[in-house]
Amino acid sequence: MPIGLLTLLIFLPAAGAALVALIPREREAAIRWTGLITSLLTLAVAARVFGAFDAASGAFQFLERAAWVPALGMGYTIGIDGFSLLLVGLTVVIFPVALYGSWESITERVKAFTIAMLGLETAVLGTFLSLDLILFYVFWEAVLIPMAFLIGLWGGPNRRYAAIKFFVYTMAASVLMLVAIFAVHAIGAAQLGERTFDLTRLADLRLASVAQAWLFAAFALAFAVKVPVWPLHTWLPDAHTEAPTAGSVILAAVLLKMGTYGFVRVGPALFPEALVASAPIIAGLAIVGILYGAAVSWAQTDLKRLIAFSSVSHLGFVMLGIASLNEQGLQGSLLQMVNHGISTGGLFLIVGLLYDRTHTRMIADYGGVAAQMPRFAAVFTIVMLSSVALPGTNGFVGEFLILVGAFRQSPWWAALAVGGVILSAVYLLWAYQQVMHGPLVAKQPERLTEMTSREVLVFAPLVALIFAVGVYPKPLLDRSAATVQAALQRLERPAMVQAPAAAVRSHPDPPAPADDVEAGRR
Amino acid sequence: MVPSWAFLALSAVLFTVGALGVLVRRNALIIFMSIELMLNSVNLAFVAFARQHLSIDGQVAVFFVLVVTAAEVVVGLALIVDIFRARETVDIDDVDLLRG
Amino acid sequence: MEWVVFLAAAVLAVGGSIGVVAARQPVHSAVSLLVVLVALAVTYLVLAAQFIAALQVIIYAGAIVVLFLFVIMLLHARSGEGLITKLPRQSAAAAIFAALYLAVLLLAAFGAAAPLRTPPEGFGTAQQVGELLFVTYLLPFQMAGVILLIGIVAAVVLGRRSPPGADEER
Amino acid sequence: MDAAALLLVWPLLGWLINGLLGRRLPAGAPGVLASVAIGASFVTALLLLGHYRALAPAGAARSVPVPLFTWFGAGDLAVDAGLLVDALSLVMALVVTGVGFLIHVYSIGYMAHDPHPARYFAYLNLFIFAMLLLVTAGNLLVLFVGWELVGVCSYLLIGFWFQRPAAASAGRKAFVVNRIGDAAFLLGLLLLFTSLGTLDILEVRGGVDQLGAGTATVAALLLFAGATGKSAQLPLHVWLPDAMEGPTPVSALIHAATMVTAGVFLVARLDRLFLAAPVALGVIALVGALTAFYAATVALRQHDLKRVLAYSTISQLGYMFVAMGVLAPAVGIFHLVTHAFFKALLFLAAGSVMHATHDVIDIRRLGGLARPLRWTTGGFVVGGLALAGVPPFAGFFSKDLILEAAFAQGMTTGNYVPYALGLLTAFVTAVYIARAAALTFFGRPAEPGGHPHEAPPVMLVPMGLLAALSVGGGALGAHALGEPLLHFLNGLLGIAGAEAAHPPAALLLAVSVAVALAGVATGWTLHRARRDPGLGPVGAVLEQRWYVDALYDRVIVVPGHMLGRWLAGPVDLDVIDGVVNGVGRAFGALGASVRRLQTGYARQYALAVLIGTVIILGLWVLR
Amino acid sequence: MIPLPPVPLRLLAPEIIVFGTGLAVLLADLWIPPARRGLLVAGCLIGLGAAAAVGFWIPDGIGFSGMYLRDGLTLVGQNIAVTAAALGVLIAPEYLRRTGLDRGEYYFLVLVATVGAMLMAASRDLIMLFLSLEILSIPLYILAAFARPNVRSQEAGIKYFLLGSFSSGFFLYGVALLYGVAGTTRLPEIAAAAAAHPSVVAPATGVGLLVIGLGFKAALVPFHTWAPDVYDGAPFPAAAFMSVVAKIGAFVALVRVFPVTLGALAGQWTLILGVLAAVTMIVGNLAALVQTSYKRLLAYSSIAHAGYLLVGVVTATPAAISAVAAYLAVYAAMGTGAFAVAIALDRGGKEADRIEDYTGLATRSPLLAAATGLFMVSLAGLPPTGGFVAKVGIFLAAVESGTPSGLALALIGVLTSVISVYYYLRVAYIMWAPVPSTLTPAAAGPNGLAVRLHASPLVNAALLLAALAVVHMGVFPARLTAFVQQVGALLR
Repeated sequence: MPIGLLTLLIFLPAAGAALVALIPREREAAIRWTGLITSLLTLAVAARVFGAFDAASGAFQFLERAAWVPALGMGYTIGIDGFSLLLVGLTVVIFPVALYGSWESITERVKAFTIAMLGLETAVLGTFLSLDLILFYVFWEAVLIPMAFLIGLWGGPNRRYAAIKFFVYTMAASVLMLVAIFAVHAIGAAQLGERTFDLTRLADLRLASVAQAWLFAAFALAFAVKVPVWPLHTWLPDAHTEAPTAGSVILAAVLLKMGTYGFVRVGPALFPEALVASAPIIAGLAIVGILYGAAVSWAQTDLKRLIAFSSVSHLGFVMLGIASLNEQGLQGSLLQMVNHGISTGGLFLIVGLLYDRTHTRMIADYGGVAAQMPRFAAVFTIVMLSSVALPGTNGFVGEFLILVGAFRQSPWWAALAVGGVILSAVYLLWAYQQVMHGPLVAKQPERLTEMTSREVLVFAPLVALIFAVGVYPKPLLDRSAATVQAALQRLERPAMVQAPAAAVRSHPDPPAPADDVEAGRR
Repeated sequence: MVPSWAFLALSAVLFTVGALGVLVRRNALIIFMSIELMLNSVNLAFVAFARQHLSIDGQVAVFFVLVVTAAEVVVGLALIVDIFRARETVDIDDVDLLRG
Repeated sequence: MEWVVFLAAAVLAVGGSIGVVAARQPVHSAVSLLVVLVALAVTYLVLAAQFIAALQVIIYAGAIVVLFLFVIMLLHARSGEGLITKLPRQSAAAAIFAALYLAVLLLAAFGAAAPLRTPPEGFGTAQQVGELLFVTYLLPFQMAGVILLIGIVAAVVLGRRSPPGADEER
Repeated sequence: MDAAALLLVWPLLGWLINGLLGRRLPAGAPGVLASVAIGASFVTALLLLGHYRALAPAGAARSVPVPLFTWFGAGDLAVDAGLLVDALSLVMALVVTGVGFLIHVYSIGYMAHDPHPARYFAYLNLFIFAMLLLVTAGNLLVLFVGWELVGVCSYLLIGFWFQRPAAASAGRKAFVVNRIGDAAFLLGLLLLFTSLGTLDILEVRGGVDQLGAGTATVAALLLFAGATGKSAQLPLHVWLPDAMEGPTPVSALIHAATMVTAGVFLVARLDRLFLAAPVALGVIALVGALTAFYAATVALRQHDLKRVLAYSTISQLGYMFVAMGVLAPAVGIFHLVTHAFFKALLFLAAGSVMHATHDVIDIRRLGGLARPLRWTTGGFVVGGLALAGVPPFAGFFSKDLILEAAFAQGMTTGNYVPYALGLLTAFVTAVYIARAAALTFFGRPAEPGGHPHEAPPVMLVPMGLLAALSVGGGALGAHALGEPLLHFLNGLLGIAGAEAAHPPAALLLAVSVAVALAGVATGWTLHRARRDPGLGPVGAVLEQRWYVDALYDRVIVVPGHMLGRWLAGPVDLDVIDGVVNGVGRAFGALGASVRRLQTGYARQYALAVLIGTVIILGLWVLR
Repeated sequence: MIPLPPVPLRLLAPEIIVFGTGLAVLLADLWIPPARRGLLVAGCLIGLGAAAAVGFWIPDGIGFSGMYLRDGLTLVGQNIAVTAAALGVLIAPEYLRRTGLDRGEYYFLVLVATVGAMLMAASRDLIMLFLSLEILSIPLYILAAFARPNVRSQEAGIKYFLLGSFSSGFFLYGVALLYGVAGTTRLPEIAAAAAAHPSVVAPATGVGLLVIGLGFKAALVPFHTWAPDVYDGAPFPAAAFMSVVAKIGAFVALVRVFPVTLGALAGQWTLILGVLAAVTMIVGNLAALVQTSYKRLLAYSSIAHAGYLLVGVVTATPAAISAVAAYLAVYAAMGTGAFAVAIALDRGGKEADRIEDYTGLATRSPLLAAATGLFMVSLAGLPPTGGFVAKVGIFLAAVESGTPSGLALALIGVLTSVISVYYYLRVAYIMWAPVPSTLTPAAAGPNGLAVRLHASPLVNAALLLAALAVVHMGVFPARLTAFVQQVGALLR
């Protein structure tokens, strides 16, 4: 069987990790380059997928199906649609950046680090591309291990606590999802007469309202912890604070998106009724998160913690968009997932860059850095303004779409959420001023050297994306539009008997008889 | 004829007394003898049931219990002797290095 | 008549068992155990299990108890129990739960009991038992042999003189 | 008309070149480059004006959309990035590029000794770009982009000397306070979009009739709230005085002539919407009048020359809003234009003073500068007279028209409050500007020594041109000349309604002149020869800006930060995370207690077996 | 003359091969010089391999007066046991040589215990089951005490022995009661008779006492108390072997007795086993949470795993008991593997039984650390390892059974798995964690004693095999899940 493009995409980093494992650990340069080149190759494969993606279709594309564990009904089913495409794109961009950005900050156990990062990339891509629920869960959990190690081994002084908290907290929530997956499977076996975890098949299920409520609650809990939705967020500041720069970047940029992705991937497909019913709750928590995260950010003394709480706030927007359950809200959420990845990833890289020089994350230890590092100041300004969602940068369009979506559901949602728009300026500008402006504070100012050309290269793609997405987000929005519409269509008719074939269409060219049977069932 | 419940009751009592011995005594040898008591009460039950069903299988079972008991006695007494040689005690409560 | 024999044996057995459990000296326990074993052999006779009764006396009383006594002598027959128990509440709890357990066991025993019928000729004879043992129970019989072999190996392993210096704590 | 985009391209190019290559350019190049870019924009604007006048004969209202590209869309929302060329946008573009050009040129001199000219001019060009985007946007969301971008430029330029904590804080304050207004603006846009399904300005203007009265009022008020942020009206005015921490040309350009007028522009841009919301109009007039009066009184007792001017700006913006509120948007725009001239002039003169005195700007420490700084003094006096509304200076014409419109509105509605406050403010205005001029330029120097020197020509020439405009700018709205600007702007609504009341124009004119002259006279008399009466307790209140800033600090900023710390500490760490860690600890404790059961005593283990047995069997028996 | 009964020896072939190998090893040990003891290991492996292979060739059937049953469960259970034994043999020599315990009896006892487990898988009769249990148990008692006169090993032996005999008494009483109820000890007939018996208490008590006997072997709470102490005191390879093989024997028997044979009495044992499963999962994981000894950690972990396995037994659907078998296979690999790591180390000549002894292992032996990490991940039930697939099988079946209790057990199972993640990953973490400056593991461990690494090709082979198995069963579990289907087929 020829290897499909998506399979290649998922396992290319893993293959790179295997290659790295063969390199003696003393040859750090070779290890680093292998890692970087692997991630760039992955980017190239993803670019190919991005180019060949048919934006007009809301169905899964590049579908691959193979038997995996037939006895238990698990299959290797992967595919890509508008939801996954954007996040895959984000992932493959962020990983090379994070790897290259760690060139000098990770000097110990480079080999293990590179293997962990590449393994993580495979797991993340797998999560975004799996259509089989167990496969999805496998990748979902597999993400935890390398990430926990990234935090626990290359992290700050309190890394062990943070790594364990991250792992146990998120896993505690995910295992309930696993049980819910089993339940969906069981109901599927009873209703469809077919033992399967295939999301595209299970989408034909007609779950009772009560079942939907409970099962969705289990799924939602897993996703909400990952996002994290207030008040399930407390693992995040610790994880972010202790993680090495690359870990924080990946965590913020990609891992948190797994939660939001989960909502849009599973919610409309399996639990349309429950999703609609719980939208006000999700929105309420999202709004609390927006305001709470922002307010708490303002009170932080540690830069990384501040950015971590800003993530809580920003992801509140994403969740609000999802809870809006309309085209603008969902589109905005998807775009904002990408945007948050770029902006917050960038912010963590910025803190990392400072930390590399001064070995402190405390805001009070900084001041007047801008005068020492003007080029860095420019980058910081741009990234910060992108995080503030300044028009012209990437953050704005997403945030606006989300607000439009929210406003349509209830003007009050938008009115409250707008408070976050204000507060994000309050705390980010405050932090920026404390660090960059005023008289020089650093104990060893000579360490505050201007960005190296490598560091410029690290930030270049992010800055370019900040402006590109800000000025012309259409290519992204166009590619997710059809998928969003298809998902919303499912919500409109909770009685899912005649689900639109296009939306849940699973195989492009199934053998004719089977197709007839399935068409009949649909 | 003595009804079978009488034998069974006797067996139950003996088993319980044996079990009690295991729980309250500290001398490993006495504990071990209490275990023998328990096994013997089982034998009584087997024999009583064999009589009740008029099937010999119960009596054959006693034979096997006997064999197992014999082997266990070898193992158990060897262990107790060995421990005594090392610690100069057969108080089972003194054997408490491993805990937690 | 049977009742008398049974009751006598039962009293002896229960008394002996209490002796096993309550005796200060292991030797007394062993002797009490012997009493129990013999008393049980008597009940086996009442239950038409002549062969088993014989085995009981020969193997249990003759071999096993002797082995116990041998070891008791070897270990200087000391009680081996310190004066102060480390588990003060153990006995009380044991008594309570043993009583409860006995209650359940008695219930079960009465439940399982059924009226007795007169045994056929030759019931419980050595021939009958042996026939069953070598025909129906052929495989278990072989397994019993394996168990005895294990016992021998155990004696070898556990009785071997330790290599010098090996008896310190790891 | 498609060339309208060029208007934006020049400053954008200037920004890119200065921003990316600035540090490699020769020392003087950034300023020249930036000025040329804005000059080119100005010329483009002039050409556009000509073109537009050819397209639209005098008196005809016409809007020419210039579509560029589809920015983004989702569902029924489609945002087209496009421009809108009409009288209003042309006037604004001309003011922005014209005044902007002069100030760029002035900056070459003013910033000659600054180590980072490239950064400065890059920001300035970016600002012009953003401002042009704001005034020419064809879509409200694009307008909002410009709106926010000018805010960022303002932030960057106020904090240009970021090593000074005051400057950095001022920049941040400006941005944050503006954000509050922007949030309201954004909500207004959301309401408009959800009600009308579009954000295209022409479509919104055309669709106002479909809005219910309530929706229109709410939308109008939200947008006006946005305007109060950008245009520093009560209650969001607090950032503007602090913004004076930035380089003075920036204060002139951004915080006097152009950006702060964006709020006024916004109301004019959506005149139809506001017209459909009479309640909102009343609010606007009232807020404008109150702001005008409040800021003027505060300006009476400020000692930093630039702060006096800043409060003056706030006050004058109040006038413009009064004009908007009393259905005279064209007049408001007229005042916007004249104000741009004379306030820019005043600021540049103040900058010249700083240039001469090495950044001493406290008028109590100045005095007697008239002799060494002849040209600067002249410029300041001209600007001051224009501000005071003394005929025939430009400010007189525009301010008088506003008061007239306010009076006319009073005749229709019976509400003369805006007019009365406006008149009172006119007096106070004359007083404070006379005070500022008297203390700064006349009398003997407060601190002898130092040799103030006049600014170089590159600074004086722009001042001269602005002085000329401050003198002659009134012609644009002079009745005798047929009010050419108002005529040109007649696409704006409201004028007809105001004129219908037929106010006693001549009488009002006389009163205005009398008040202005009286004010100047009072101010001069009180502060002649460097006297500065404190005005007693009232003066103290005024000096403390009516304690508004202190109030905000105590009621909003400090409690807000405390709330944040409370949430971060007791709530987040102790309660929410406490529960999480508590669960972890509970499991640890449970584990430890389970572990303690493993005592090491075999007898106890046997007891456990027995207990387990009894429980298991008991379960059955009891069942 | 007594007519000669049919003796279908071919049914017994695997057991005979393994036992024969054991005898051969025992005898060969007498004249093989100590230097060439490797031959013993080779012999064991050949014998075990042959037994496993032969198993596939023997058709199913019943023999020996209906006492011996060869079916899918027998084949699967025996082959898992044989595999576990092979791993157990592989990891032993290095340790035994190091501690001066290298004697042929060790291998004999391992092989005989394996025979016991194999016979448990084939028992169709309670007497035979009892004898099999003893054939499994008695060698394990001796193995626990194998390092005598080491007092810890002795203590392990005596505790295991006394408690084991004690619980044997209960088991036997259960057998007697069921015999009393049914008049026979053949399992299928007992099922029929017990269901029809007028008294509920008698058969129920009998069944309950069987649970206790088997539960003791399987180390179900509250019959688990011996396990931590015994594993702790027993020599490492013995602990590894007994933790695995006892579990295999006990669970194959539990499956055989309860779901397969006494399915008709499900009402009598479902609740009990369900409660036991829940308590076992909870207690095992909680206690493991606070351990500092690697051995005790694994002991409690093995208790916890018994809880998960029991969920499958309780669920008693075809999918569930298949999953139990699959779980046992995975556990044989990961359980032995986790113990085997410790064999490659020692601290100052003694067992490296503290978790902290593994500090910085990754820098000294990355592969060893990687293998350990893998086993920990698998034990924690995380993908992409066999441990995950095994847990999915069990809990999926529990949820699919559609009963509230199944759902509840699955929930308890996954949540306690989360607890287990904490202690497993602590071990994995410590191997990669930066070494505190006060402590250089290469030079001196805690106590100032050096933690040394012993490279042994056999241990490495065992680790490699176990690791490959764990990964293979995690990534491509199709073959395993297909193989164990024949267990589930017994219920259909």
